[in-house]
This record gives sequence, C-alpha cells and structure tokens, in this order.
Amino acid sequence: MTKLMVETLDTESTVVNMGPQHPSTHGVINLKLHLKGEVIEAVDPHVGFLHRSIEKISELTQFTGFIPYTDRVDYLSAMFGNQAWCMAVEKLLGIQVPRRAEYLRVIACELNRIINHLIACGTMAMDLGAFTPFLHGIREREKVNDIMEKICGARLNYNYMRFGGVSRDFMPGLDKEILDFLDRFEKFLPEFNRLITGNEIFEKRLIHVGVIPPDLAISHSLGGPNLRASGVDFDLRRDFPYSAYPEFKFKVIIGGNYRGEAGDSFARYMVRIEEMEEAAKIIRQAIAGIPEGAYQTKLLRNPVVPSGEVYSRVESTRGEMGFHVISNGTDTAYRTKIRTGSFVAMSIIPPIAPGLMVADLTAFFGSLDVVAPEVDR
Amino acid sequence: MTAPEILSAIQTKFPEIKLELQQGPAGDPWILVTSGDVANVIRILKNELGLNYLACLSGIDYQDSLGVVYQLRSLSGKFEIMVKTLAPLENPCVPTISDLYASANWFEREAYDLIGIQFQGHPDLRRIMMPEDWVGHPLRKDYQPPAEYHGISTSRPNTHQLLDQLRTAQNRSDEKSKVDTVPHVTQSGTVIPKSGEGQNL
Amino acid sequence: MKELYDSISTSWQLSPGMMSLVTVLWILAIAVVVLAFMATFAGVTSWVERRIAGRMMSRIGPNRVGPGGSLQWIADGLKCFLKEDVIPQAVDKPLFRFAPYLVFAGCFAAFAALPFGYGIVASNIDIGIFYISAITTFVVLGILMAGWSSNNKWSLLGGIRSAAQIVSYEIPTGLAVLTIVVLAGTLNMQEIIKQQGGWPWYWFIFHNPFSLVAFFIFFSSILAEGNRTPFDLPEAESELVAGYLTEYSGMRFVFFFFAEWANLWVMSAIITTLFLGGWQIPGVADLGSVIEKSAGTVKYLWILASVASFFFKTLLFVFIVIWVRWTLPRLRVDQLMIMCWKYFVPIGFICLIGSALFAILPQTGAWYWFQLSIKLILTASGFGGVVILLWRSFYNIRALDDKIYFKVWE
Amino acid sequence: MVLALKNYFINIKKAFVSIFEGLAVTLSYLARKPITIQYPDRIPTPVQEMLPSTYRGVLEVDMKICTGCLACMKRCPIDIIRVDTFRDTETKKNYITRFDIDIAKCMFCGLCTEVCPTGSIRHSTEFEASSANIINMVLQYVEYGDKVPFYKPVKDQEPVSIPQNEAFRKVHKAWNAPAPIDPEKVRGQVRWKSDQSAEDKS
Repeated sequence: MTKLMVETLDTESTVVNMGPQHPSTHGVINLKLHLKGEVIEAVDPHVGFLHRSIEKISELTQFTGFIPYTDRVDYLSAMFGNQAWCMAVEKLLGIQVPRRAEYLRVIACELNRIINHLIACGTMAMDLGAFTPFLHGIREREKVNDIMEKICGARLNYNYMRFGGVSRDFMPGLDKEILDFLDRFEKFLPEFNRLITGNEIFEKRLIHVGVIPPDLAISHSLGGPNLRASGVDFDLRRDFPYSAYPEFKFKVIIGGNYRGEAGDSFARYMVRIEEMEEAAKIIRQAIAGIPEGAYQTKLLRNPVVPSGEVYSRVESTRGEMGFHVISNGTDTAYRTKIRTGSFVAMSIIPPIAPGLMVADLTAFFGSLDVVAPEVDR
Repeated sequence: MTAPEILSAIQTKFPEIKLELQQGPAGDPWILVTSGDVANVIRILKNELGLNYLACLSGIDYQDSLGVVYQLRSLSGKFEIMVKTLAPLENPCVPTISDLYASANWFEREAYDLIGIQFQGHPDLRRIMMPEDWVGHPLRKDYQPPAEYHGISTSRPNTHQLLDQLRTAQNRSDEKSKVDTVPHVTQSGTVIPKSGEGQNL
Repeated sequence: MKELYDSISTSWQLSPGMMSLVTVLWILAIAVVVLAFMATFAGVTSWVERRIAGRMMSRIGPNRVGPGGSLQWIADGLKCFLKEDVIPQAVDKPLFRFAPYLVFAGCFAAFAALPFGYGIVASNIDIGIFYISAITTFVVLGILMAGWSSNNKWSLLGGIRSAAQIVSYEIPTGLAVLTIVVLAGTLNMQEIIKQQGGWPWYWFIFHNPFSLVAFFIFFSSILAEGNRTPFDLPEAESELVAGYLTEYSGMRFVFFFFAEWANLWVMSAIITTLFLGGWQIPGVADLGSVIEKSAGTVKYLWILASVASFFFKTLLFVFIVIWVRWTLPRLRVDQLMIMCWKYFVPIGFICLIGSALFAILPQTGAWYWFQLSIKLILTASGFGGVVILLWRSFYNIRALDDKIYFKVWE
Repeated sequence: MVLALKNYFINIKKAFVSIFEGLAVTLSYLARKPITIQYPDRIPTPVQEMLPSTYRGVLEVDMKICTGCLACMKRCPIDIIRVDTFRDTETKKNYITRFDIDIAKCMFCGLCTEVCPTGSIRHSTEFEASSANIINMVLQYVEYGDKVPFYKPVKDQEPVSIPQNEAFRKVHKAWNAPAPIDPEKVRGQVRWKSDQSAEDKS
C-alpha cells in the first residue's frame, strides 16, 4: 500500500524556460530548467539566438575590413577581439609591431579590462537583487568611455588596432587624464567593496555556490577569471607572453584567498575585483614607460596575406579569445574560427547546475560573466 | 616543446602511427594525422605529454576534404601544438574526443552544425548555432543560403539600389526633384537653418 | 473622531432608523477619507522612492512631470488605467481578476486601526495591533491567488515563495509585538502610545536591551511581510521574471503596487506606534494628558502637533525602508527561512522573556534609577549609531574627493 | 557547541556591520551631485560640442577637396559608399556625379577616413541622424543632377577644408522629412526584395 502511494505521488519535474527573454540571462540565451520545487535537476542551455555569422563574414570581407567585426564578437571587451585578430594577421604577414604601438595596445586593453569587470561585477550584484552597485559601476565606466572616445573615437566598438600598430596616437594630455581616472578608480574600488562585496547577504549568496573544481575547469577549457578562480595558476599574458606584457610586473590572481573556497562564485567575483586593481597597476607602468616612436608601421591598405594557418590568442576578460585564421594567399581569409571564453563558460553550466536552486543559478550564471553575443558570434 | 619535438616524441613511442609535420608559407606548423588515428594521437598527447587543455577545435571546409584542427595546450609545460586531421567530403567521419576533453562536446557540436563533420561516438550531436530544422551547413564553401526561413526573408533591401529605382521612377513620372526647404531640426530641437542653397560647387 | 460621532448622535435627536443611516454614512465618509489618504500616499511614495533611488545611484530620477517630477505618479497611474486590461487566455479568470483586489483589501483594512495622531484613528478598537497583524496576512492570500491563477510557472513559484515567507515571518513579528504588548499591557494602539513618554528614552525601543533587539527583529520581519528587498523573493525580478506579477498588466498591476506602497505606510506606522512613541513629541513629557487638560483651539493645535509628530516619524521610516531596499541584495529562499527560524524566532523568544522580566521590575528606589540608566545608555548608543552612520557617510564622500551637494529639485 | 554559538553571534555581528557600511555608502550619495546628463534639452552645450574632435560620428564629405580616387568606396567593408564619376570627353575633365553614404548601414568603423588622401571624407561629431524614412538615411553629398569636379592636390600644401559638421548639416534632412519621392506615385515600379520573393512564391 505504501509503495503504491509513493508511486502515485511521485511527480514529474517542472520544465521551465529561463530565457530567451529573462532578466538575468544577460542577452538572449535559453536555459531549459528541470525543476523539483526550486531545486534544479538538469539544465539544457540553448544558444544561437544571437548567431550573426561573423565567421562567415570573415570569409567574405577583406582582412582589414574584418577588424570592425571583431569588435562585435564581444562588445564589452572589443579591444581584445581587435588585438587577437591583428596578432593573427601580423603573424601571417610577418610584421613587427612598433614598441610604442604595443604599449598603446596594452593601455587600451587594460582599460577595457577594467570597464568590462565593472560591468561584470555590477550585473552580478544586479542578479542578486542589488541594483545600486550596478549603476555605480556604470558611472565609473562612463569615465573610461570618455577616455576611450579620445583614444579611438568610439565608446563601445573601438576598432582601434590595425595590422602593424594602432589607428591613432594618443592625444596630447591623455596620459594625464588616464592617470587621474586611475587615482579616482583606486579610491572607488574600496567604496564599491564596502557597498556590496563585504555585504553579508551578498557573500552568503555566493560562497560555496556553483563550485567548479580545477580539473573540471581545465577539462571544460575555461579561461580567464573563471579558470583562475578555480585555483589554476594560468594566465596567457604571463605564460604565453605576447605584446608588451613581458615588460610589466603584475600578479596573476588566483581564487580562494577569501571566504568560501576556490572555484565558487565568490572566488570568481573576487578574482575580477582584484584583476581590476592589477590592470590599473599595468596601465600605470605602461604610461610611465611608454617609448617614443611610430604608432604604426606603414599603413597597409589591403594586404595580401601569404597562405598558412595561425592560431593567435589573447587573455580576454572572459577567458581566452582565440582566432584560428586560415589564409589562402589572397586578401580575404579562407576560414576564421573564433574561440571565445563565453562559449566554453556556457558549456560548464549543465554539469555544475544540478542541485542548485533557481536563485543560485542566477548567481552562478552571473559569476561566469557570459555575454550572449560572444557565445554565438 | 616545439612541434618537431612533440612529433618525434610520439613517433619514438608509437612508430606505427602515421604523422606528418606540415606548415604553410606563413603561420604555425601543425601535425597532420589520419582521421582514424586522431583520437588515439590526442589521447597520447594528453596522457603522455600533458597537453591537458583543448584551447580550440575548428572545423574547416578545404573544398577537397573537410578538416578538423585541434589546438592543444599544456598549462603547466607552457607549450601548445596544432593537430589537424582530414576527412573525405562524402562521408566526413571523425572520432570524437569529447571523452578526453569535456569542452570538445560543444566545440564538436559547433563543427557539426556549421561544417557538417560527423563526430563518431559523440554523446549529443545536435545543432547548436542554427535552428534544429535548418537545412545544410552554412560554413561549407558550396553552401547556398535559402531565400527565406519560415517566411522571413534572409536578405535586406539595398538602399542604394532602392534610391536608383526611385530616381528612375521619378524621371519616368517627369517630376522635378524637390529641394528640401524645411529648416533642419535635430532630434534635440536645435534648429539649424538650411544654409548653402544654390551653392553649387 | 469618536467624540464627534457621539455628539451627532446625542445632539441631533434622530430616530433610530435615521441614526443607523447616519452611522453608515459616517463609516463611508471615514473610509473615503482613509482611501484618499492611502491613494495619495501610495502615489507620492512611488515618485519619492524613485527620486531617492535615483540619487543613491547618482541619477536624478523622474523630474519632468510637474515641479521636480512630483506629478509623475499621476501620469503613471493614468497610463496604467488607460492600458488595455490584458487577461491571458489560459488563466483562471475569476481568481485572476479577484486577486489584486484581495491584496488591496488586506492592505486597506489595516488602515482602520492605524493611529494618525492623538485620538485620530478610524476605529479605536481594543485589539488594534492584534487586528492589524491578522488582517495584513490577508495579502498573502491574494498573492498566492495571483500566483496560482496566472497559470505561469514563474508566477506559481513566486506565489508559493510568498506564502512560505509571509506565514513564517508572522511568528517573529508576533513575538516582537508581544514584547511590546507585555511592556504596555494593552493591545490598543492609542493606549500603547500613551504608555510611552515624550522623551526618546521613554519610548519602548529604548525601554530595555531586549526591546531594542525586538525592534530590529520587528523591522526585518515586517520588511519580509511587505515583500520589500532584501526579502522581495516573491517578485525577485532577476530570478522569477516578476514572480506573481508576471502576467499582470495595466490596472490590475497598479493595484498590486498600490498595495505595496500603501503597505509601506502601514509598516512604518506600526513601528512608530510600537517603538517610537507614536504621536509623542520629544520635549513634551506626557502629550496625552496635556491634550486632555487643554480645550478649544489650543487642543486642536496640540492634536495637529501630535499628527505632525506621528507623520514625521512614520515618513522617516518610510525613507529607511526605501533606503534599505536600494542598498541590499536579495536573500535566497533557504537563507530566508534560516534567518527566520534560526535567528529571529529564538532571539524573539529571548526578547519576550527578557522584556517580561523588565516589566515586572519594581519602579521604586534603586530599581528606578537602574532602569532609567539603562534607558539613557540605550538612547545614547542609538543616537551614537546615527552619528557614526553620518560620519561614515561623510567619510565616503571625502574618500572619493567628491563635493557635498544638496539640491533636491533637479 | 561553543564554536557554533560563537559563529552564530559572529554571523549576526558581520551582518550588522556590513549592512551598516553599505547603508552609509548609499546615504552618502544623497549628498553628492548626480552625474546624469539631461540629454537633449537640459544641458548647457549640445553634446556634439562636448565630444572630442576624434569622435567617430556620422561620416561627412567635403566635396571641395574630394579627389575622386574611390579609395573609401573600395575600403568600406559593407559597401555603404557609392561614388559615380564621369569623364567629360570634350573638356577632358573628371566629375563626381554621385557621392552617397548610406548611414542606415554604416557601422562607424572609420576605415574609409584612414585611406582618404586629402581628408575629404571624415567623421563629424554628429550622431543625431535617424530618420523616419530609410531613403532619407542615404546622405547625398552630391545633389542629384549636379556634378563636382575632382580636386587636384597641390604639392606641399594642405588642402583647405570646411569646418567639421558643416557638410553633414547641409545634406542631412530633418528626421521627419518626407521621402524624396512619394512612394504612392511610383507604386508598382519599385518593389522591396522581400515583396518580390513573396510574390514569386505565390
């Protein structure tokens, strides 16, 4: 009798579609949740809603003409797309980038890292119900946007780098402006931490939630803050040095030095917070040691690229951003494969999410810092 | 470790596997493996040489064959290698490596979706970017995009052509082009008087 | 209020039939007055909250409709009332239609026993606080109804969350209320206020350490009952889209929010009554007896002063609730329950027992001075906390090299 | 047991202190200046004038110094620039008869400005270029029917250009300006591509 009762009372799990229009999926991503009460049994992520065929476009556009498209791969950190693409083509062309240009690239990239992490930390707080930190982050980001406007002329889709350098040199007085911003920013971060990071509710929501063990992180090819938060000491800027990064001293931030454990959502959050500080230090070093000289080699209008295959990667804000470029000796790429950090970060959700609650999933998802267009490209 | 070193390291241990080191006129070198051996070679690379990180997996249409390129990396040893395999166009079958690297699961789904490579032994080979009912593999070189998808046109009107057509039509209906005499009002309400009229250069 | 009604019934010499008509009209008039107050308050608060939230985020907030945007709430209300009343096809229509009114009614009924000043209360019932605790729980019925009838999984989750949350938090609320009831010895709202003196150290919040703790428990759990952040799990916009509100739009949606903002007043007024001496004015030792002794215009002026005092304290708490909302992140469901059952309920019991001990202490000799010194110390530490808070705020401004800038109308 | 009890009180204390700090931060913002720029009407100067000259706004062309080299047209990755030239066989002079920029499609990448030999095509700091009619989004820097002679660069002399934004303001129509041709009059002669495919299907 009891057995029969149990069988009849056994219920199905509820299937809920989280997204494509959902406040916390950061774009159009669909997570099909199988729920038992509020506890998740299984997640099936559906991506591709923002597939803009950027890889196909690269086969139709000349190498130079594809630079603006690399902005759109990850619009929150457009500099890194620029840099990875330019590095790939420079490697095929065999161009040496002037040292000043490398320094300018590093400054632009690290500024971009700061504003991207501001958004990442802010939206994460927003996913947990605190709206104010998000707008405080946006406010500081706006100051960098003004600087970016002077560096390259745009606020979001920078299109700053060219094969063999950058599109324009610093305006006079810009370095002073950047240093002023950094002075303010280094005071702003403690205030941001007082507002949200140290908050007991915030920490309780994040620690021990969505723990990614290091071996799983490596197996899933996670990159950037997500990988380092799991305790894996790996940073492309240090281990596969490119650009001018070998000339700077910076710390590679590893997660797990705070409350909670390595690999949980709070570790990922803290790695981002600390990386902003490190980025500020790198910018200071770069501005102090910026060499004189040309900011680009002779402008390549429409380069014919020798045939070959190359894989270039940069340490983007969301992990490794890699461009696998195949050239067949014309002025157009034969095939480009873009490897992004968000794409692999999405694939970690199905193994980790079961057992979390719906509220935890938004925290976990926010801590992965997934940007939908970068997933789909 | 460089590519030749890795190649010789495998060859000395497993001489029966056919490997070839190739490089284009520019760019990185890669190890070419036959499609039957590729899973074994990558297993050896992972277990013996510690290439524990699959950085990238791309499917490529080489027109005479389909290719899969694996970008493997050792996080501790700080070296990486490109491994390439080719599969025939008619029956593009490549063994899966999703049991070796969890990330290969989605990478292979993408390569299947966009290029049409069949990964044998893959647990969940579905489309990932395109809708489930999409026909064809869009990144194939011989792919022809459909004119519409469920009644939605896949092309946009070309404004230049539209303007051309309009002008032709206008000439046909013998109307003179009207000069816009309305003062220019921007969205913010700033009125900018229409200047320079008749100032033909 | 009661006196006016009594004077009508005695002086006009009406027949019993006419008298019952007068009674009905009287009740209706009072209800309309309270409803008008509630509506205006809810509307204006919606604007004030947006302005305050804006400034906290370095924004300005709505400032275009009327002076400083102060008519924004009318524009928003009109917009929502003119919207099409969308009722999805698959909903349980009678329940779906009825739920907003139930929520609204639960909130509106609480106003019946709320004091607004000395003697100004719609119905001065002897079980006032008990009635309010009971009737505000009505809201959960409406929310659960909305969640269920929407036939939407997100709504259902929100409704269930709300039921669990409000039912659980009734217990710490009740315990904290009991703590005060033990001290006051009555459930009547006016009497509770009369039991407290004018000076802050005679208020129940600083009566003894246990009542101070009870104040924090009461404040937190009433936030939870009102579905305000950090306890806004039923509507949790980043998790459940909009919770039980997901399928609502237009006028019905407004009714929910109407109730939410009116609820702000209810919770703040209860806090003021129970803990902050209600309409007592600091400096006037015993306002109740002062008013009873005076007559004529002076009496009405005193009553007006009591109303002002009550409004000031209540609006202060409305501000605090808004301020807390725009600062804190949201709790998780299980953490919410842990907070209730592991922290608030046991501590609430301790507070109840401790306060009861204080209540039976003799009021003579050394005991009197002992109790007075505790009250003074608590008051001093309370105000010290406020001073530290202000100091920290100015420290924050200085740390970023910002300038102090006060301009309310922007 | 003792440890658990200690943790219990530590939790309460932490919650109190951290929430207190957070409240102090938000309170302090009530006494700071908001950073909102009340675009478009309540700002001292138009945003266009606050932007740095390097800002990549809507493309504009100074026809006086255009050499007609077509470099921008070739460079554009999305083919939004359309330049027609013709050579007068009698006078052996070259003219530009058409210089259209479809800003509805433009992605403001600035690649065209980098290849221009004289700086004729460049970014303005204007960004309010939306229009109710997509045809009006095609900026016609050479009026229909006009012809503009090529500019011949003079050695060791910078080409003189008109001030920024002026060329754009001259050609840009108001956002609610009517279409150049009433679509009703040319109905049947012009068809959108999607209409065509729908008709073909039926």
